[in-house]
Amino acid sequence: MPTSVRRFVAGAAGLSAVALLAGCAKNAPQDTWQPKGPNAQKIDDLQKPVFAIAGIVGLIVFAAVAYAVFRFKDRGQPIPEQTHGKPVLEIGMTILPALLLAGIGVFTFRTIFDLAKTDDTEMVINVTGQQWWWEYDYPVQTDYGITNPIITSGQLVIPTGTKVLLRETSRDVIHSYWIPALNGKRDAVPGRVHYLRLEADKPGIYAGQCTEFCGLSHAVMRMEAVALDKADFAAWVKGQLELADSPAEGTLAKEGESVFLNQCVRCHQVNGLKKADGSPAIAAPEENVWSGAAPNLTHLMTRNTFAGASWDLLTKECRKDVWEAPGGEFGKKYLAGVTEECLNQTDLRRWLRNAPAMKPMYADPTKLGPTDGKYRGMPNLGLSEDDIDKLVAYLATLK
Amino acid sequence: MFTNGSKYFIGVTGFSAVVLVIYVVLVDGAVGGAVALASIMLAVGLLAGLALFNRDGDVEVGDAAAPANAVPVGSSLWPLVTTLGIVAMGVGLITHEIVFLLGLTALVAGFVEWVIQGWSESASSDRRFNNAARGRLIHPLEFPVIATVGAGVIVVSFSRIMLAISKTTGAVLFTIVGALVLAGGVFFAVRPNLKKSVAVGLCVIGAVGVVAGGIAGASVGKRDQLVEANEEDHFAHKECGEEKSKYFDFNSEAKVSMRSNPMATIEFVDGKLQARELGLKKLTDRITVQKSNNISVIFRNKTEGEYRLTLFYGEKEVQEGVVEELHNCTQMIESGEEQLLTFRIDRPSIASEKPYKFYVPGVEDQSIEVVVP
Amino acid sequence: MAIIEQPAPVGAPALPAAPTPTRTYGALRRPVATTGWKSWVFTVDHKKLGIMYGVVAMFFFIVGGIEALLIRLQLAAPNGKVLSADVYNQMFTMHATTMVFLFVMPMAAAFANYFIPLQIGARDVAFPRINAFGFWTLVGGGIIVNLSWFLGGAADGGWFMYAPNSGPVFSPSHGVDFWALGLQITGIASLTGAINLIVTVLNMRAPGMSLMKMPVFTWLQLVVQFLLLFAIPVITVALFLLSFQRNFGATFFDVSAGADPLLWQHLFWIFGHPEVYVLILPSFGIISEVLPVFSKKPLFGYPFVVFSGAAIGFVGWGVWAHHMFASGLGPVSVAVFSIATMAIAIPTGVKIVNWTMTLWGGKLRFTAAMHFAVGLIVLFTIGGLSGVTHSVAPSDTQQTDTYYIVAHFHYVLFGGAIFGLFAGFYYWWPKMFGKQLNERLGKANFWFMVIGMNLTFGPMHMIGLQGQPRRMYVWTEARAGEGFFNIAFWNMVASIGAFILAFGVLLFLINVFKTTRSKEVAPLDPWDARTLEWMTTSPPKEHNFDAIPTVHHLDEFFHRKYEQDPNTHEMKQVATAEDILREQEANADKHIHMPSPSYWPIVLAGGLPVIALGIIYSIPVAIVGAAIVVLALFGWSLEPSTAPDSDFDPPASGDGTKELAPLG
Amino acid sequence: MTTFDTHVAAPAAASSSGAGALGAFVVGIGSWATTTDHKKIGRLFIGTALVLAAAAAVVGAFLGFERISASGYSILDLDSIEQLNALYRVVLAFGVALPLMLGVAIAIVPLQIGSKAISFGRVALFGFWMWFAGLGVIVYSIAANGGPGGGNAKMVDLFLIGVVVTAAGGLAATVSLVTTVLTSRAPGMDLSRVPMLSWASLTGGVALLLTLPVVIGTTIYLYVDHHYGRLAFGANKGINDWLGWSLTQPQTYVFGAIGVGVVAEIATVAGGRRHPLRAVLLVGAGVLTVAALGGATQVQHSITWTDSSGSDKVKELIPFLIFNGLPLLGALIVLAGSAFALAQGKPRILAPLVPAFLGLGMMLAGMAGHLVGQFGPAGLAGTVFEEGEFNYVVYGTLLIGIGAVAYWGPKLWGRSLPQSAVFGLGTLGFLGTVLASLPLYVAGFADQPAGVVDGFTYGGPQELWNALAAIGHALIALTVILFILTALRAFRSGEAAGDDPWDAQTLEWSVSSPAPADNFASVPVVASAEPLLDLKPAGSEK
Repeated sequence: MPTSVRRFVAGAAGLSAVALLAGCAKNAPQDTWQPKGPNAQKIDDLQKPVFAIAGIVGLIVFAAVAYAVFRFKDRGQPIPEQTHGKPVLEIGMTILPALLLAGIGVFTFRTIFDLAKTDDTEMVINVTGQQWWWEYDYPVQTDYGITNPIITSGQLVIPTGTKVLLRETSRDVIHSYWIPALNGKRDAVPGRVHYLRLEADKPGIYAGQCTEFCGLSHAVMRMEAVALDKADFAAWVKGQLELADSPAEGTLAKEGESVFLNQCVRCHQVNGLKKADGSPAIAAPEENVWSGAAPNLTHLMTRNTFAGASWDLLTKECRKDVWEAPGGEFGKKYLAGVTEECLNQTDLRRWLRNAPAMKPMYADPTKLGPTDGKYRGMPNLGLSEDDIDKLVAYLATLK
Repeated sequence: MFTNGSKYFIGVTGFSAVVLVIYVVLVDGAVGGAVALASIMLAVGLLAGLALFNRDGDVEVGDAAAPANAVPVGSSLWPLVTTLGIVAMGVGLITHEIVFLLGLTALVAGFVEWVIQGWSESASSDRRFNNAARGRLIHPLEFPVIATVGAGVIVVSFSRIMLAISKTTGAVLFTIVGALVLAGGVFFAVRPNLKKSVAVGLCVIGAVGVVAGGIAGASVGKRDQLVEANEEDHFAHKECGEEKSKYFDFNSEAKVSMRSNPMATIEFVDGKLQARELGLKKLTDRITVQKSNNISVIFRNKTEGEYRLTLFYGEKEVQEGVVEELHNCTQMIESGEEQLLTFRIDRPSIASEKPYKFYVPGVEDQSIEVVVP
Repeated sequence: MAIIEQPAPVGAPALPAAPTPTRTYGALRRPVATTGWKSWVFTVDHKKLGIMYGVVAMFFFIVGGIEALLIRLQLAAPNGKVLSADVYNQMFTMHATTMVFLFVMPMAAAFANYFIPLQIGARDVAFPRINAFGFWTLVGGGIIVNLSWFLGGAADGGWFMYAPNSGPVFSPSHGVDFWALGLQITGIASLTGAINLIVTVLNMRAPGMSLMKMPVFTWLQLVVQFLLLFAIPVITVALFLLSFQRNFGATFFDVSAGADPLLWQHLFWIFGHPEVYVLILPSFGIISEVLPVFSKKPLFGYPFVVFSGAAIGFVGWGVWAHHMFASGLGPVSVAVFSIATMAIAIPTGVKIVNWTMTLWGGKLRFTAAMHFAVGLIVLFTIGGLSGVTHSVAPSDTQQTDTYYIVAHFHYVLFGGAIFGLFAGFYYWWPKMFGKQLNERLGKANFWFMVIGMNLTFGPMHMIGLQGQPRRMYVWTEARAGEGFFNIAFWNMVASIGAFILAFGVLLFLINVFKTTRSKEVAPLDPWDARTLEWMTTSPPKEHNFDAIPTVHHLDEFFHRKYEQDPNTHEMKQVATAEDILREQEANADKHIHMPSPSYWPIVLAGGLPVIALGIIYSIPVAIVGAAIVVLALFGWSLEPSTAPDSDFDPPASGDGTKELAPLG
Repeated sequence: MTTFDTHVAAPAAASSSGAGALGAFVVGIGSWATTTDHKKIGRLFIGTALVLAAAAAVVGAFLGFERISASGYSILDLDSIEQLNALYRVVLAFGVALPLMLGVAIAIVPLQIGSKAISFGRVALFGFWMWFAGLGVIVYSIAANGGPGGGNAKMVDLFLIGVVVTAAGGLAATVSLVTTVLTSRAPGMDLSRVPMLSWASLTGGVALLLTLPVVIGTTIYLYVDHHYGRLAFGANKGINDWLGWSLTQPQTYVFGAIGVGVVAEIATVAGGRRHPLRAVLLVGAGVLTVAALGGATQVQHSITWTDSSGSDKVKELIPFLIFNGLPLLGALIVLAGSAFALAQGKPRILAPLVPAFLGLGMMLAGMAGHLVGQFGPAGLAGTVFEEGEFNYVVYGTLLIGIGAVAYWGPKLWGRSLPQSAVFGLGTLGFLGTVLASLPLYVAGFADQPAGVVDGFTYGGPQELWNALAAIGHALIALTVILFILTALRAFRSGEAAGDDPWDAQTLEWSVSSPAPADNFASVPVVASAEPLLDLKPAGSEK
């Protein structure tokens, strides 16, 4: 009967489609079925059989329904006997799935505890969520050459083959840190420290996205985990520990520095930046931003993204070049940072012109009653095009 | 035509009139007495008129509606409550306003209840209906009020008891009272047909016990610990140096956040301060924490004696030219105890000349540096 | 010897007989209208209330559906511009809130209200006035929740409203206030309704109807009411804390004051998970009625269905934390809740087996209602199995908060709950309105809905597994992946599917419209049904049954119509529905008492939204609202549950007799 | 609906558990505390008044003892004596005379006039509680250095509040009582047919109705003045000046007025016949109360006659006679009428008649003394003579009350008091009264000042007079205590009384003993002033 066939097709569509078509979409950056690290692999090893079992069970049910629908359609047969059930069958049908689930349960149990282990940690990184970007700081770990804390944002950089433990917390609302290729997600809850294991097999950039609804710009709160092989990582650490140099006198960048000192340093720290009187310029975001911090820009141009990993600092071609670089070359390309010609000037300028227009934020000064006048996000600074030119020139020097 | 009663009152009226005249004529300057006599005359005259008007209240033989035939009114609590209200008001006039107000409340409540009871009983001759009518009118007011008052009495009494006795005794008492309540409940449950008098008796014992305990507790006053803590403003202050307070929060480790993965554990072992960061096995003397974020660490004292962990985290200009050091600390804890310290540092390490650090007051050379990037 | 003895000697003048009191002490006369809008607004008739529940729920279904369509429009293509981030956040928050609290729950309540008394052979619910109060409270709550659209923006924290994002700093508009207070008000409706229906089911069944002869729909609704009874207080507490935090400066979820934001999540999901069963079990009940009728067979394994329903209700309390596998509970909690969650699949599976086995060997008639019922089995199975996949906690950490979850619960709630409700519409429409919905349109309705639904939510599995999180007002091409079947493609499919689905719903509305206009009267027993509600006229008289039937069997009505031939063991029809109805009318109960309508439920319910508005804007207004409430409480309690001129004849007098419940 | 169900069966057998006994006790207390049964309310009044009488007499004895040696204090100090003096007078007037009479009347009158219940039963109950609470406040305040002459201003305030509450209680109970007599009589019982007690309750009640508001008003004035500045009434010392009238004659006659009816009633029954001159008795009681009512003029209508002319003397004489003589006349009429009743028939000596009759005699002695005391040339003003008058009247009232309890007790409790005991106690009380009062009369002539216990000397055996008075008080205390004990025993386990032990004439004896809660199943119809005699089979009249 065409009816029943169609019903079968429609009914089975869901799960079979899942099974068949999940693989059709290649290289979705956040694909949950393409693990790139041992932790994600563990999950994958567990979930694929579960999906398979679920699919099979589903097909059996659909087949049974379809058969019943086809076979027992009213064709004038007498009224069936008024039976009230077959306890044996029903008890059997209770025990069978119970056994099946018990089997799944055992493996689940093991995986849960495997993924919660912390005693094999080789490196820790503090991850702090804030509306709507991530801050990473690397506690002093001399084994990796981290003699002073490193602070960065947007892109988490880790050495390959190293068991990294993220210590997550949040400064405002609950966020969730998720790099699907490396592990499942874990919420960053204010007042608590949650940990998440992360380990990448190969160098590369792994995309992620905040997955706990965190307010207005939740949709654009993204993050990337960058895996570098150990040597490259050491180089990266070395670079990060350096202080920013002041641009040469007379350059556009130098003028940009003073714009930065006038405007940006209220919130954004650049390590090594000095005020006109020679004293260090220290940002005070806690006085201007409700959540208390703003991204540290000392090495902005070593990151490929800005504004909470929402936009690329690289032009499309350059980005593609880095992202799709083969494992061996990736480290070098990444460490090159954002060069003059690769800088995505369009988005950066748009951002400097009016940040809240690009990324919705609570930055309207007239509506900041509940936060005592503090912003949540970056306000529109009302910079002139001249100032923007200067600033871009300055920012380009922050490598 | 004149009934006997009216004759009596008319006579008294007349007598009063005569006396009034005599009095005014004969007694010098007796205005008060004259007024009194005139008042009596008027009042009795009025009564005379009334007696005359209703024929002395005599009723015809066979008048079933005669007042003499009226069914006695049911018993009532409200006269007593009203009285208590009036007396409390009177006492309140010379003691506390609150007593007066309570009295006024009781008076109003008693009066309202009385009036409604009276009204409802004459609503019809059907007692069940009358009861229902009264219930509908007054229960929506009565039940919440009684429940509130009852709960209030129990709460206040119990709180007075608990404030008066020591913490340990309090726990024991709670256990005992809980057990008794449970036992009572079981008793009632097992014997649902319990005699009313037994049930009332048990309830009375309980109520009297609680209230008497409450009164006793209130008269004893709060336990020393609370009084002292209050005097020392113990709940607000934190003495980051030597402990001056006798009482402090012994149970601080029971805080919720204690269970939510603190950033580090700092132990004071045999005179040495050492830190272990979350997720790392190695001991360290330097921990890195996020700026502008609530950070929690656990402090464990594993050295004989009472110690506290103190955090120095910079300086703050409290007024023009006056700079104050910022400190945060745990309570003094004994050896073997642990406590949580939650802090937030708003300025990065580079903003401070002296490094941020944890230390134990009174112990030199031992500190854990706190780095804020 | 006393000269005048007690008691009065014989012959003493007797007191005149007690005059019968005729006054009532309410401030208002009771409403008397039997036609026109007043007969609806002041009614306490469970059937009228049921229909009004249905109408209100349907209205909110359309509202929620429009919200859903706007969401799908925004997400059809990358960087959608239909809605701003702010409005989008409000949209998905309100879509969920509306669908859960203002459509599925009230619609289930509509069926419960209408059919529980009919199915158990009662004349009304236990507390008719409370029933009316519950309905008007729901209306008030629904209005408050949605009023925020016009007063500065709706709630924008997601229906789960996680703290601290729902706090005054992070959600500065009044939307969350309206949301929290509105839901507290609808919570009152659910709670009173639950108590009412529990008492009704436990106390007012027809003679002979033991619990195990009760129709499955009533059974599962009973389980639902118990779930509500225990779950609503939890969410009420949570909402109360939230309201206090927002309106009165409390710090229940404020980290800097030492609080733990996870408290909210626990409270919310302790309510939220049983809530899922609150949404789905009524539909299970409906198709457990529909499938046997159109299979001409009793429900396979009735006791198993009943007990698995109760088991779901019970175990449902122990699994809330599976919504929080990524919250950082610690491995032990996660493991325990993971296993518990798997366990709940077992009773659910039992139901699917039983439904399938009910079909097996039957004499299946594919009416529209049957279509929806079979559709439910299939679609819910998909939802259930995808549920099993994320009961596996590690797997869930990849899937949670992605579109995979959206797909999962829409298969459960749309494919399950809503398909069940539609089965109910088609099955019971003749009973409720005396007219039959058009079957051809009904089947078209089904096919559009089933295709639309699979097109909308099927691809979401894909989108989710490819890593698109939920609650994103835009998605970006950059992360959509490559190839044709990438996230972009599936998003477009889902959006198109949503409109097909909407068209399916539209067909239903057209069907309703057509049927209402039609003059064709439905037969008395159009489906050859099995339960008591079909033993009376369509629509039922106000008092439901002329004579309360005595019950001897499960599926009493069927057994009155059919008997087994002792020789051939074949079922033979021995009576028609008309015969049975005629017999009942001939033996009508002499005395039928019905509750009297009342003004007070709507007045009392009307005070609550005023309080809510007052809390948000100005405390004096709240005091006015409270005054209305107090006034109404007084009016209510002054009013006897029976009007004096009603035909209520108190049972044989004596001190033991009780008056009707005064609250009712 | 009531909070406590009064129809709870009395705790029959001793309950097995302590809680049960306690519960029964509480329920019992509750039923008494909320009762509107006039018999119970009356009993509450009577019982409390008797206990207070014993206490007050003990205090009187102490004060008398202090007087024996007129120098210094032996047991008490000055302050205590001031307080006790006030306490003794207030309690005897407001705590004994007033409630005892009110209690008897409330308990009996509705029965007598054939009513099922007292009018405004809850008001009567309210009256009792107000009186009780007010008296408690008074006693407490005086004990805490308040009252007239007290040193603690707050307690003086409290004393005044207590007086207001007490008087208001008396007033409420009186309203209830008077209304009953006026409106709730059985059909056929017109006012000329009401029994003597009821009549006295009506007249005495009206007098109370008219005077107690004056007490209340005055006290409120005093309170306001005392509390806010003490400008008008002379602080706490003013209390005696402004409120003292309510503790002295003729206001005390008003308190005792009902007792006159008691005597007349018992005497008639003792006479065994219908009283031929009932109207005279009625008039006598009326005259007494009406004249006493005149006391509300608050002026001591004494005769000074020092240097006045003849016409001036007449001017003084007439008010003197009206206010001081007329009550005596009324009492004399009742006494004579009662004696006449006894003389008429075949008199039986009913034991209750003894205290009642002697009590009336004592009242008369007090009244007569008052007449003398107000006679200025006798020079008795401000002497203990006035205390003697007070003692006569109040103790006389107390004796009448004892007689009343002995007479109506069987109806209220169902059991009889032993006649001999009543007889003996009556005599003892009489002796006590005479001793407590008469020596003070004598001492008064010797100018012993009132209200003080030392610093006086006069010729004559002053120790003797004072010692005798102290003994008198002690005897009264003993009488009351013995009476209470006897009554307790008799009413608990004494001889069952029967419905009509005295072969009486009024309706209360027509119902069973103890009287049922609602008195009469059907209200009897009355055709004469002695309805019970009408009901009894002809010829049974002895």
